[in-house]
Amino acid sequence: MRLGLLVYFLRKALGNIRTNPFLSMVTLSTIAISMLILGLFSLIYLNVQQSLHQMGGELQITAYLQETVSSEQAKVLRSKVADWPEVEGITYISKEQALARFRSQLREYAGILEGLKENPLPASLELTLMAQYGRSGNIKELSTRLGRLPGVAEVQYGRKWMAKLRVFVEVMKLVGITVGGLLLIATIFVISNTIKLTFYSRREELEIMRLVGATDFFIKAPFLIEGLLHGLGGALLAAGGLSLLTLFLFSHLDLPLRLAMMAGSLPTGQLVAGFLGLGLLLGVLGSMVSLRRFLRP
Amino acid sequence: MRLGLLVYFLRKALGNIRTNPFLSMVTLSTIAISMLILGLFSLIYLNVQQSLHQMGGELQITAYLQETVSSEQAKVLRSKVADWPEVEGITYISKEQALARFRSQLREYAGILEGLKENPLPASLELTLMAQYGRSGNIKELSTRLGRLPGVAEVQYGRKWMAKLRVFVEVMKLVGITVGGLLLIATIFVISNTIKLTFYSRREELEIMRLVGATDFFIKAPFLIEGLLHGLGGALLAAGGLSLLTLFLFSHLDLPLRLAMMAGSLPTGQLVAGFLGLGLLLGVLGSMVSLRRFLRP
Amino acid sequence: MIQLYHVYKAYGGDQYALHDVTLTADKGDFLFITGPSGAGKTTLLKLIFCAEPATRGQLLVDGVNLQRLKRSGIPYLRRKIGVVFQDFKLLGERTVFANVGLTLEVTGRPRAYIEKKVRQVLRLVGLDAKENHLCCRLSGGEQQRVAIARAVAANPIIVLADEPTGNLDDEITLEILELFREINRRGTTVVLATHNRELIRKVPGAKVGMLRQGRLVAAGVAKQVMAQRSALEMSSQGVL
Amino acid sequence: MIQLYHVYKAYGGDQYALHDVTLTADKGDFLFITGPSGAGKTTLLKLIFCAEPATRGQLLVDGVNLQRLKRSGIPYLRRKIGVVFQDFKLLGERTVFANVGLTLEVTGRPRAYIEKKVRQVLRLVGLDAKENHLCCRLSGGEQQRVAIARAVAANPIIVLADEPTGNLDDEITLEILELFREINRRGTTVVLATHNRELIRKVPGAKVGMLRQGRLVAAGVAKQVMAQRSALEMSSQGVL
Ligand SMILES: Nc1ncnc2c1ncn2[C@@H]1O[C@H](COP(=O)(O)OP(=O)(O)OP(=O)(O)O)[C@@H](O)[C@H]1O
Ligand SMILES: Nc1ncnc2c1ncn2[C@@H]1O[C@H](COP(=O)(O)OP(=O)(O)OP(=O)(O)O)[C@@H](O)[C@H]1O
Ligand SMILES: [Mg+2]
Ligand SMILES: [Mg+2]
Repeated sequence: MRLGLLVYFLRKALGNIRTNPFLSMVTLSTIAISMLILGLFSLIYLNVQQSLHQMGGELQITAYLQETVSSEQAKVLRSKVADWPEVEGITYISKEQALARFRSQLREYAGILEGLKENPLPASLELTLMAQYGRSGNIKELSTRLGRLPGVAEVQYGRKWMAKLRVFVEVMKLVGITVGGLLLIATIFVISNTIKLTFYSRREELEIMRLVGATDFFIKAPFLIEGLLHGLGGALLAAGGLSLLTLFLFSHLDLPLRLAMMAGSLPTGQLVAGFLGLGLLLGVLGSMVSLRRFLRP
Repeated sequence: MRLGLLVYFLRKALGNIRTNPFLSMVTLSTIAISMLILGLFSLIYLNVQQSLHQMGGELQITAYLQETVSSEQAKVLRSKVADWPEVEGITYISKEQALARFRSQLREYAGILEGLKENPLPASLELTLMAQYGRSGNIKELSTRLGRLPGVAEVQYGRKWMAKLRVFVEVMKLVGITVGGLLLIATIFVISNTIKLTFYSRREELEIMRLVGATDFFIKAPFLIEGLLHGLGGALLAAGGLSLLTLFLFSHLDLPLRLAMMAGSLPTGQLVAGFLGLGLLLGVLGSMVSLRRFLRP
Repeated sequence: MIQLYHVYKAYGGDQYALHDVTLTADKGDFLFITGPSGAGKTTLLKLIFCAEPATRGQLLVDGVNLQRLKRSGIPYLRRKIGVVFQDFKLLGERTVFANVGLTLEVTGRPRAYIEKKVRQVLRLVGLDAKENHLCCRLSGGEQQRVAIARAVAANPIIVLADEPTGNLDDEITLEILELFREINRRGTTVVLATHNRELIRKVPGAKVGMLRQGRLVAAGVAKQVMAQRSALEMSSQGVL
Repeated sequence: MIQLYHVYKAYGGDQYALHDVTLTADKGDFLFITGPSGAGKTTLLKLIFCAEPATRGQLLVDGVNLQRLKRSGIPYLRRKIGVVFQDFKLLGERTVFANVGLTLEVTGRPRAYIEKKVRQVLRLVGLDAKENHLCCRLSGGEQQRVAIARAVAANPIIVLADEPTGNLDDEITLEILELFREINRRGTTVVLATHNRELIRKVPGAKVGMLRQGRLVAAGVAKQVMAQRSALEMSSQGVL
């Protein structure tokens, strides 16, 4: 396409926007608000997933070692298990460390320790799993494998609340993907509906263009550029709104919530770029599809 | 308003819908999809809140009793504390019960118990709180109050993960309310935009009506009824879609997830009625506001 | 019935579409408004049925002072006036019947009456066979006749017709003129804006107001004005 | 240039808007299409510039067989044809300049050329002063002239004008007719659909096709057809 033609189409598109400020405003704001909701949801979803991941990451498998295993042998075992693909982290807890932890963590049972002459707690290896292996089937299989290793006395996993949390994480994931997917579809649908309506109210103009001998390409091009501008503008507005909104929410949170959110992701340059891309796509594709409807013979 | 006139307006409205099936379809589907998203979100929010509530309900305060407190005295204490408004449930755990629980729950530390001659664990009262008193400020205050009671040796609450969960619940609440509120605003905005566009493309018709001597009321009434029908239809579609969707999701869930969801609420007659009401309101109010714009002199 | 006193109309700018127009049409009058393209004929009609407010001057229609008429009163004034718009202003996606019936519906006439009346006026304009056609599918002349039928359907006391025969052949034009004369004879005031001199010649007893660039350059009985005008043209041609 | 062989056109139903029409206009011809309202004049023009497909028969325009023309070829055919639509089909929210320039823009003419050419044709129709007005704010006659200007701006080899003077006074009508005759003299084929017999009488050498209920009831040179027609009318009046 010649540059002159491009400039011509761009000028036409701007002309269209100026001629129909109402239609432009509606399209722009619909795209903006739809994308704002979508963006807000994604951001929240990412944050929640991240916090859940952190909590879920604590789902540990503990392999208690036999009394006979020396700390050197334990370390060999550790490096062996660390190579398993499911394993995210692995820590060796010696008998002494176990006792110290018991003392600090289970203070209400501290009385128990008073009558002891020797340390009854075993050494252990504590494994955290990669998130994608966190399903209960995998964990069972893994713990069986762990139990078969020489030197491992017993394998433990999944306390009651952790299992519940796991279910909850699953539900959240499902919820997130369902709502997110539907939201995306709804956004595309609403935007395309809006664009269709704006073309509907301009169908006479489209018809007249055709009657005076304009090719379909010539008619479409300015409208596609218009759609592109609307999409870009809407995405920019949404990105701006999203940033403001998160900043506002952020500054109104209690400290712990704020820290929890810090762990997640705030809107970044990358996210904004992706947003603009999506807006652009929505604007152009929406216009393309809608135009076809009104350029049919 | 005379009944004849109402029938006339209704027939006009149906005529409008038949004349402009495209516009009706767009309005109807936009209302339906917007409300579907809104409904789905509300449903999920309710469910998640309920599950969180159940998990959060486990946030306990444990008051360890002095060795000198007899079980009768403990029971007096229990019934006293049970009357406090913040307290949802209260359980007396005797020394023996505590030991048994330790054995079963903390099996990895079972070795500790081997060398004991007498039970070092204290008796305790375990309190669960009403959800609305679950904020950390209240808990602190409550535990101070508990600690001052005669016979109470020590008060413990909020293990690490519980605190985290609590933060998470707060975040979820905030997220839910934010997203939900924005979703509602967006829905209203999108629906009103759509209705505005349909009137925009019919502005000539509105103008002609005025030119032949129709009063504003006479012009508006059929359009309002049309909006009402669209709103009602959209809400019905959304309610139907929502029911199908939840049924579908439900039948594709793992058992634990299904149970988790069972705990929450599925769409009920009440919810559907509320939905229809909201749809009706959106349709009529949206039309009313949009019409005003195009009936200005 | 219609009185204009020193009426001015400017659309935004400082150019007047109507400039100091004083004109009267009494009950039962047949008034032609004529003049070249852009003279202000349509503007004059628009003022009469409150589609535009006058910039200055006094307008009285059926005793109502339009400058003082409230917005809520406009529909009731318009029901007394049947208008044939120059661009027809039909609802293209509605049937001929629905379009013609519109003026009757807005006044709340019963359905049976509407059906009878609509069929009757459609017969008058020769479109009884097209009752159920969509207006956008009619020929130009057919649309114009629908517009005429709509204007007269509600038995208005004033009919304003803006170039109502521009798309009609001579034969139908005469029939339509006869239609206007007939309702005029029954007491309706008819104001007809046209370029067609033939039309004016056919109603020698009518009043004529001739506009040129917004000013009333001639007014009086048709016969006289047309004669005067011919003389004027001849003299102006002689000058050029 | 334009050839129709046994052309039929039905809009959906079984009634023909055109019924077995055979008609030719050679390069440089001036062809009037006349006939009463609803006779099929507009339909005939619509077939020529591919706004509607013929139901049956052969159409050739500038050597192109329209029955075989692909959708993608239609715009290029239309660029050779300037059309004055009966209902103008202007972009109301655009300026006069933008409307007239449209036909030049779609063929990719440079901006400077467009400006020059648009001003020139606007001068021809007497609207040079209204260049920057929005079309919806023009009077009926002014709009019609914009439509005429748009049709001739791109120097088409065929001009189709559908009742192009229905909203114009006698003086401007003559000027417009002169405009069409001028471009006709330069070799453009002009097809003019009209009710106005005066117009036809003014171009005695033109061809005339007379339609009635979709059938071509008379065709030939204007002078002869009009004479024949008068005779016909007299005899039919005598019969009635
Ligand atoms: N809405 C408007 N805004 C601005 N100017 C207008 C508007 N309507 C009409 N005009 C201008 O006012 C003048 C008179 O217009 P009007 O429509 O009254 O003419 P007319 O006598 O009806 O002409 P015609 O015979 O061509 O219909 C014209 O110059 C026109 O351009
Ligand atoms: N799109 C359409 N759908 C159905 N019928 C149509 C359509 N367009 C025209 N007709 C019918 O075809 C017949 C011829 O219409 P056409 O517009 O060709 O007439 P015309 O000669 O141009 O008349 P006029 O002088 O009134 O403009 C008319 O009876 C009309 O009702
Ligand atoms: Mg006019
Ligand atoms: Mg026609």
